[in-house]
Amino acid sequence: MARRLAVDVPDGSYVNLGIGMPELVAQFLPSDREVLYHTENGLLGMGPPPHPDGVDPELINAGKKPVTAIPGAAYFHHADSFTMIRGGHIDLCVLGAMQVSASGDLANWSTGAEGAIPAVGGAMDLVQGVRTIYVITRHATKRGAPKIVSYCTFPLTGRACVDRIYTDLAVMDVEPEGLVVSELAPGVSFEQVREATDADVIAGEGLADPGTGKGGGA
Amino acid sequence: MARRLAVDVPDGSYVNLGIGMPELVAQFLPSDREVLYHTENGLLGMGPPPHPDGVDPELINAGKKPVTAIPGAAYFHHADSFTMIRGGHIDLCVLGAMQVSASGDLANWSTGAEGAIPAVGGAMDLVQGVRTIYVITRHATKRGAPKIVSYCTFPLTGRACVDRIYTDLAVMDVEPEGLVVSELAPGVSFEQVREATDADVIAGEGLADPGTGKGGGA
Amino acid sequence: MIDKQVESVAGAVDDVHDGATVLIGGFGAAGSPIELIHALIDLGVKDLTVGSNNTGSGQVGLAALIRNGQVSKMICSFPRTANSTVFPELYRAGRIDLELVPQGTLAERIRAGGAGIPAFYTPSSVGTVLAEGKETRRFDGQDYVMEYGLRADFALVKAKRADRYGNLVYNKTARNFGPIMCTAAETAIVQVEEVVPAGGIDPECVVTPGIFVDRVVVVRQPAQESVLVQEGQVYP
Amino acid sequence: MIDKQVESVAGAVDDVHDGATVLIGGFGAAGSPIELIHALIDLGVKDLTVGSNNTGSGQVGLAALIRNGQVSKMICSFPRTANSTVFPELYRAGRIDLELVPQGTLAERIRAGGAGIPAFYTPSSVGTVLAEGKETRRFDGQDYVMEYGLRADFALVKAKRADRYGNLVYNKTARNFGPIMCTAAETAIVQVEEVVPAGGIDPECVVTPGIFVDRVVVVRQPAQESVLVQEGQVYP
Repeated sequence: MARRLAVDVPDGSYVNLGIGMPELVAQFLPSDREVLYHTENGLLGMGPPPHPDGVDPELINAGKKPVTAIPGAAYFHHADSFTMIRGGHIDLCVLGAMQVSASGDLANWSTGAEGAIPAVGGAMDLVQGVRTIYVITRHATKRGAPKIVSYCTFPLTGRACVDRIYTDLAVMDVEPEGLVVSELAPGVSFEQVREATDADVIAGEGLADPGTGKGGGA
Repeated sequence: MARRLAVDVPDGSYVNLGIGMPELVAQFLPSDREVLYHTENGLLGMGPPPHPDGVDPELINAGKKPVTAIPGAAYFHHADSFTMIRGGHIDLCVLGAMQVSASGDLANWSTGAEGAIPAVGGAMDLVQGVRTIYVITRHATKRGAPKIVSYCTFPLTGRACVDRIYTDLAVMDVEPEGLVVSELAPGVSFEQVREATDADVIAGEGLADPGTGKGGGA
Repeated sequence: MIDKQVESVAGAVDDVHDGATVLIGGFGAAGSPIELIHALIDLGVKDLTVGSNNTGSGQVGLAALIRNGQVSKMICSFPRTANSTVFPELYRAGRIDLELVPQGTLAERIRAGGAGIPAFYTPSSVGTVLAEGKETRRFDGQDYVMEYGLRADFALVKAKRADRYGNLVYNKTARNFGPIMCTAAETAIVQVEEVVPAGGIDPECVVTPGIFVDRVVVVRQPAQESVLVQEGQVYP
Repeated sequence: MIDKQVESVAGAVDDVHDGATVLIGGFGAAGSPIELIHALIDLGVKDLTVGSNNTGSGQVGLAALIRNGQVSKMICSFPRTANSTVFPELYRAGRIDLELVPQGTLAERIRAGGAGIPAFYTPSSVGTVLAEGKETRRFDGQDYVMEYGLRADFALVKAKRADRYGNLVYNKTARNFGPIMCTAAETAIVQVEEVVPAGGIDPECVVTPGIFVDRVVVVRQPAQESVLVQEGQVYP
């Protein structure tokens, strides 16, 4: 999934990768592209993880993991960092999801369960401020419950904020007419996606034509 | 006036001096005090004017005149500079006046006359944000009109913002009960101040007793 | 490879269009991007709304742009300075509009515009004519005026040094409005004295991170407005 | 002579009082002012309202302050992290309050508090449970939530270097909330690794101008929270 998504990261863009699976995208970026990574704790120009000998506990990413800074990086405080986010300066944000709805609502911060410790971090700022939001998630939970749904039942992170969803089964665009499946994973049929999704899905134009290199069914 | 006011600038304070007569205060600061001067165009730790050979047109004060920066100075942008002002971080601001009222209203930016070019600069931010506002002004205009008045007729810079007024005749505190004359200029009587002021004035406690070194009449 | 440097000042501003809103850096003569403004004069675009602290002085830079009839409205805090005659004449003649804003409110509006804040409350101007017609509101017993974030199509800014990512440092009090104006414009255009390799600016000392900058053009020895005015220069 | 340096961490915090609101810098373990927090534990003040992005980890620093029962309310964006068990336990037991705020809103509220802005509008959290009970308003067809500026009695911040005026520079991503928290506190208390003579910090590179700082205390080799937690340290 991360590999597939990485292909769609535009050259020269400013990108924020959420904690967890989204972080994997960086390692799959095609080598002919230059992308600047923003981490909301205060660094633009984040590089790969450091060699174990070179860890600085004061150089970390939003997931609190040690990182590096590329030549040409900049450090800044939190108000400036969220000026970048809220002000629409970041081109692309990749986030994980607990649920995504057909209209692009995202739930990724809380199950709303009794006794859970709610923790939101920067997710609500990112979904409102960043121009393009990609979600990367398995199509279903470990227990088999659909994560792509008609309506989110978990507390929302933001309404109508997701532009595209990358799962282990398909790539789907959130369009005014609904969820459009633009691409299927190798060996996956549109029917499988339809069954695994708790919302109506629409077959995208490219799907019927394996010759485009974008489609291809079972 | 500037010399008299300089005595009242607290040691260790952060001070913003308005354009014109207020700027003169710096040269009279008692030599045993250290004060940090803020200029709203983006410098804290402003020093005296430069030697003519050392003028940098990009190092100026709010009056657009060349200045210097002391060791330990800091440059910053306008939003940060007005964070200092609006956020209440500056201890003292000294401003000129066209009119000051008995309740501490200040008019110092526009006559409101037809055809005049209104220009306010940072005055409205300073009077609202700085903790203590001293006004330094002649007691009357060149034409003899009182500048200390019951009500300002010129457009206001701010309401009830002035704490103390230093004129060529007296020092006056703006108190809840009215304008209290706390000090007279050498050779000036309380009666003279009363006549030159277009508002009720109250004799301060120290005035009657020349022995305090603060009073002294004609 | 990301490289925001463009070849010429003319090329840097060539998509500024009639009717555009343009933020122009500088406080008095310090930080005024003279060469970029002169490129706007050469371009001849009209009906501009310009946000800048002052209105220029003499017959160069912003004052020349105004005199040339290219500006229909100024948003500023102090539209007169020594040697500033161009704006007052046009204003009295009713040929240019003025939105007068307290300096700190102007700065905060620009900062808010860049930060995605549509509106905020400030104590500045409460009880004055500049608050007339504006919404006021009381918090904790004190009155505040609501002001709107300010965004623009373009910003013209002068900095000292850049790298190819557009990271910027400034010179002394020429910094003034530059950093916030870069954040509030769809397209931020910056003239610098030099471009250094990536890593040539200490990441701890970057004042404007490159994400806020779209184009960088080198003007190795920029004119100082104050010097041009002293010399009596006229542009074009 | 202005000199903001104080002798000891104990002396730096000795006027923090029961019921005080305290902003504490740091994001995760980076920038957490461990020694100042431990001085608060030694001081034993109670009923604190603490604003900080997280709730600490392990049994040191902020987590230890909470475990010690000194904090009655947390204002934060992410009250759980790896190795964070103290806050969740007290929260589930109903022994500590939580005001959960999106991270960018927390930053902007602190920045507004320091800048004399009582309230502002933000798109963050619109349409979510975190906007419930909050005033919303539409600008240009989009909904926004009104949020209030946040001020505190004290800020505890970790920086790298100071001068006697309190000018500060930070280390990498340990900068995070420090600069804005210094602006929003009545008394900003900062621990640094060293104090250099006035002029020892380039005025172009000052991150926090000294006007926002009240006290500076030297902790030459500050503990790193992440290291203490790895080692299983417990305070006191």
